Amino acid sequence: MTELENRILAEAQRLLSENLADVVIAFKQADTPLRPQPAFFTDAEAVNDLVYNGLCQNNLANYLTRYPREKKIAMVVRGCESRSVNALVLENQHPRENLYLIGIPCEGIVDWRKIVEAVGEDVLSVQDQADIVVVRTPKGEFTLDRAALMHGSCLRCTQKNPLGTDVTIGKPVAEQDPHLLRERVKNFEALGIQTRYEYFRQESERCIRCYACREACPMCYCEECFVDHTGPRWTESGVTPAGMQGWHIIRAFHQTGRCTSCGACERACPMDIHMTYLTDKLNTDMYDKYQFVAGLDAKTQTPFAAFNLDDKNRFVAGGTSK
Amino acid sequence: MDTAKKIVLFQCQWCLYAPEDQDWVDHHLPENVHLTKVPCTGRLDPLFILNAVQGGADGVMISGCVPEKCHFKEGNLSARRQMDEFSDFLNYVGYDEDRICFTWLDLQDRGRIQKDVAEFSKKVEALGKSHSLNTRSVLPQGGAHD
Amino acid sequence: MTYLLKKSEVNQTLRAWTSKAHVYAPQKVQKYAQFLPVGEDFELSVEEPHNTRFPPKALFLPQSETLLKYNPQKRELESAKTPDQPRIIFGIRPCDAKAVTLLDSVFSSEDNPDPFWQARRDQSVLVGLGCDQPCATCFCTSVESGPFDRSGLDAILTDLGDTYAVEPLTERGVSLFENLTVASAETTQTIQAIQEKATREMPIAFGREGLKAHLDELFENEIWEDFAKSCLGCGICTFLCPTCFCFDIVDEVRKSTRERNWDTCMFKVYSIEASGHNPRPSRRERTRQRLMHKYSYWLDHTGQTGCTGCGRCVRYCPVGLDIRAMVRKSVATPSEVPHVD
Amino acid sequence: MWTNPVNPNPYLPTPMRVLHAYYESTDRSLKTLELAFVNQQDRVRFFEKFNPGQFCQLSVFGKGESPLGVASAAWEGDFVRFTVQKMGLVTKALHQLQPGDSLGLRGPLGNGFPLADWKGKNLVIIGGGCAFSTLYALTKHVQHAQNRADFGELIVIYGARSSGLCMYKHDIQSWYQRDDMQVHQAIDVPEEDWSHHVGYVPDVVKQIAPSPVNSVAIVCGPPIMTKFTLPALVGLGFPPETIFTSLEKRMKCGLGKCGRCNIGSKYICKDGPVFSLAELNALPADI
Repeated sequence: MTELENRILAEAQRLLSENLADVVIAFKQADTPLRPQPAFFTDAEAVNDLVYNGLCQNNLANYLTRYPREKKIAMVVRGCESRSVNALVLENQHPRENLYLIGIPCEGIVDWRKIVEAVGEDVLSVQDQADIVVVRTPKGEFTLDRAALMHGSCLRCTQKNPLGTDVTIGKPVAEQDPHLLRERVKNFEALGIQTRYEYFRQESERCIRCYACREACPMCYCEECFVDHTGPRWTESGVTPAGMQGWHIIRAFHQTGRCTSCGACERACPMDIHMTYLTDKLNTDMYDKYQFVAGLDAKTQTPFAAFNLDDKNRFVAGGTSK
Repeated sequence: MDTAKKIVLFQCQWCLYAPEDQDWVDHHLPENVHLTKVPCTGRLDPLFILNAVQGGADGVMISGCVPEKCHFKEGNLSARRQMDEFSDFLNYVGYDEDRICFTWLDLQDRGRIQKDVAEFSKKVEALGKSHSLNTRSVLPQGGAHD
Repeated sequence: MTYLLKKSEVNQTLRAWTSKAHVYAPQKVQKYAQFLPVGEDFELSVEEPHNTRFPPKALFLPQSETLLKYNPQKRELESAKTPDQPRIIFGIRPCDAKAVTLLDSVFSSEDNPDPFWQARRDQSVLVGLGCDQPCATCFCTSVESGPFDRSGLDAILTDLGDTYAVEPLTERGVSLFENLTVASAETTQTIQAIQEKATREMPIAFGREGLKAHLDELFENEIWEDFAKSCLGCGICTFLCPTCFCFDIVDEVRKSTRERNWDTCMFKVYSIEASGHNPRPSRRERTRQRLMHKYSYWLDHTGQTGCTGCGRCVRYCPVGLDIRAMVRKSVATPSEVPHVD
Repeated sequence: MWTNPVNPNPYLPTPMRVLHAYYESTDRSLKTLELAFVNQQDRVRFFEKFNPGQFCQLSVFGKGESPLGVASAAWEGDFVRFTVQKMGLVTKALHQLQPGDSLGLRGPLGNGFPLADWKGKNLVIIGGGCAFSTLYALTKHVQHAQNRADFGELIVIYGARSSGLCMYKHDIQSWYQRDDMQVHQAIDVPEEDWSHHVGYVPDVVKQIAPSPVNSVAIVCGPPIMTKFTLPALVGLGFPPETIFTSLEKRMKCGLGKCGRCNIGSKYICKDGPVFSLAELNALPADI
């Protein structure tokens, strides 16, 4: 157990034994070496299972909406998760006073797919060390450069340190250039409209409509999703271009001003579909147009919840856009 | 008929002040313009636009009331934010934003809708047929309706 | 009789088959392999020691399929055509082929055969590729199958380095591999040794002895709550599963068709009734349904487990839920047999 | 290279036409449709297999299909009757149908009531709400002169929330005149001019206390009614093997393929919808 894990564990035990939390949401080692599992500790004794490392790929804020409002929830949060929590609190999904955030400055999530690419699918164990990741396989042991294994979203992360936590464990880490997200969007926009569509078409074509992206996203908590609505039916239900493209466009658009760029959707996708390039665009626009970044606090309303007489106006005579 | 570019017009039912303008929209729109009336531009869901685009619309036109003259006070203002972003977003995934046109009509804009529709039609004509996001086969003649 | 097929000649063989049938073989899509039609220009991708990510059940039960069309002129419904093209499926792994035979019990049932499934089944020849190096997530030997299970296959290949050993298993299989070199007795022994070694060395993931009865007794147990806690409720495990077959039927008005799409018991909308009542309202019941269907209910229907141990659900679960571990934990949980009144 | 015999498409509905369509309840939530077959061979095929207790998938193209229990007996004529409660997309569309309109039907599906096993027995038919429709079919079947001698006593207990929601009013009214059966109707709360029972079905059953001797009880109703009626019958001494009920579930294919109506090792559409309480007790509590 690492020192960091020990400190999280101690905090979790304290919260549970002092009755400061009904549940501590963190990670435990799963039965497959590449993916630690979200864990829900309600008993100080059971916390020994707790793990924390770069392979913890889920956004734990996702589980917040499963609990009734009066539950006192303690949760391990990294930068993106703390932003998701803020966004959820803003949307009235849980009262902040019933939350206890154990912040962890994040070194970036190790993308298990990149490990698989490097060593093959058979992995016996993984050790996440400071700058390297040691992977044991039946073929032998591999030492990989951690930086090269980072998930795409983490490479562009603008908030590695958690925000508004009740306690922070670990040393703060240096934040990255906040323009990395914009750069990606601008590069994609420069590709030309045909190329952009072709890329979107190919990505959405692989969709199997398992909705893992939806279920992995903390902000997708609607009681009924638009794709499940039957009267009227908004999109085709099958794996048809209309259905798949419609799903990806609207799913992303529903996240406008809400998405915290955590990349959980992309990490959950079984078909390796790139999705964050869509939400990155929306996030960039929200910043450029309204200087808004989702989840920085739990008070500022999202741009779509408000409007201004001075908003950009393309409603002009003769249908001239822009 | 096959070559005429398909335009879907979403019209706020309050935006045309002159009865003859509404009459023109209701009964004399060019054949390639399909009308969908909405109670307010604020009622427009991105899905409306997307369904039009997926159904093969070569252009989408939205006509609404000018700021501060919305029948529902502020519907048009929140629509402006959303629709602006949505057309930016569609452009990002590959649907030319020039194919989406917004027009705000005021009390003195008598007869302007005709001009706007004509101008937009010309522009869409020049842009040609849109292929991106056109993924939903159109209704066969006499086919089942929703 | 066992034959030898040089790996360097595989592409050529597949291409030659295309003159008499549609040939499907695993090919790379992005970073994973998927069964795709063999064309002029194709690259076989069987290098990974395991099966394709998207299950080949889709070759028989496509994820979306038209069942009937509405003819607006005649104002009546017409059946969709059943496929009538002969097909050869090359490189299917034994777990996936066995899964197809399991699904036969559903779709080729005597009382109501599914014509679409039936047509595809009748016209397909399955050339399997045995797994000489099963992966860590595989557990076929734990569920009445094995890395060289012959169920459902017309021929099976064994990897011998630069050659495949071909064992035709049916007449259709024989007809595909004519004019090949016959393997020597010595080679045949080597093949057998490879097959036995692969089978023998696979660890047993869980014991099946009394499993069904035990699971049935655990129906109301809290372990399901435990499993469901981290479950996202997405459809990955069931959509990638080679034996999951549930589907939904919807009318696509704009296309004037009635279609069926894969569906999954993991979704809330799957079981919700018109009245709003949902017999499986939470992830607890849904997770239980998935596992119980495979490890208990299938046994009542076919006498076999409805899982072939392909390991896809284990490999791709975003929260690392492992069905093997779920079964193991169930086994370790003592059942409190309810009193029957 | 290889040929196959093409099976008929079991998902293809047979064309039907609406003969009569009328509201069954004063609040217009229940509508009865009597459907005629467009093709004679379909009619023959249907009645060869039909048995009270079975259901059909009615389909309105563009809306989808909805499983509905058959509410008529074969001897009533060349039509099939359904009573539709307006609930979702399809049932709403079914409510809009007028005489002469066309629609599709797949069926009969499911097992139906095990009439052969019930020969010589007294029947206690207990229904509530719109689920009474299949029991109406059963009663009509038993009432026919050719079938009546096959069974002993016939008791019908039918409850509805209010008198306005009582179905098949005129016909049921005429049953009181019959000497070969007993009818008990009940509504939940008292109403003026209501001369029958008032109260919930389980209580009415306890009050009437039908004898379990050489009897079978058939219960169809909303889940809450069934839940309390089954133990009431057990309390009256009915063994679980003699209590039958019809289950409802979300269904799609109706053929035991789509997996939706699975409970334990059973598919409600194929192995049901009629089960005895003994069979239900053996199923996991997943209903």
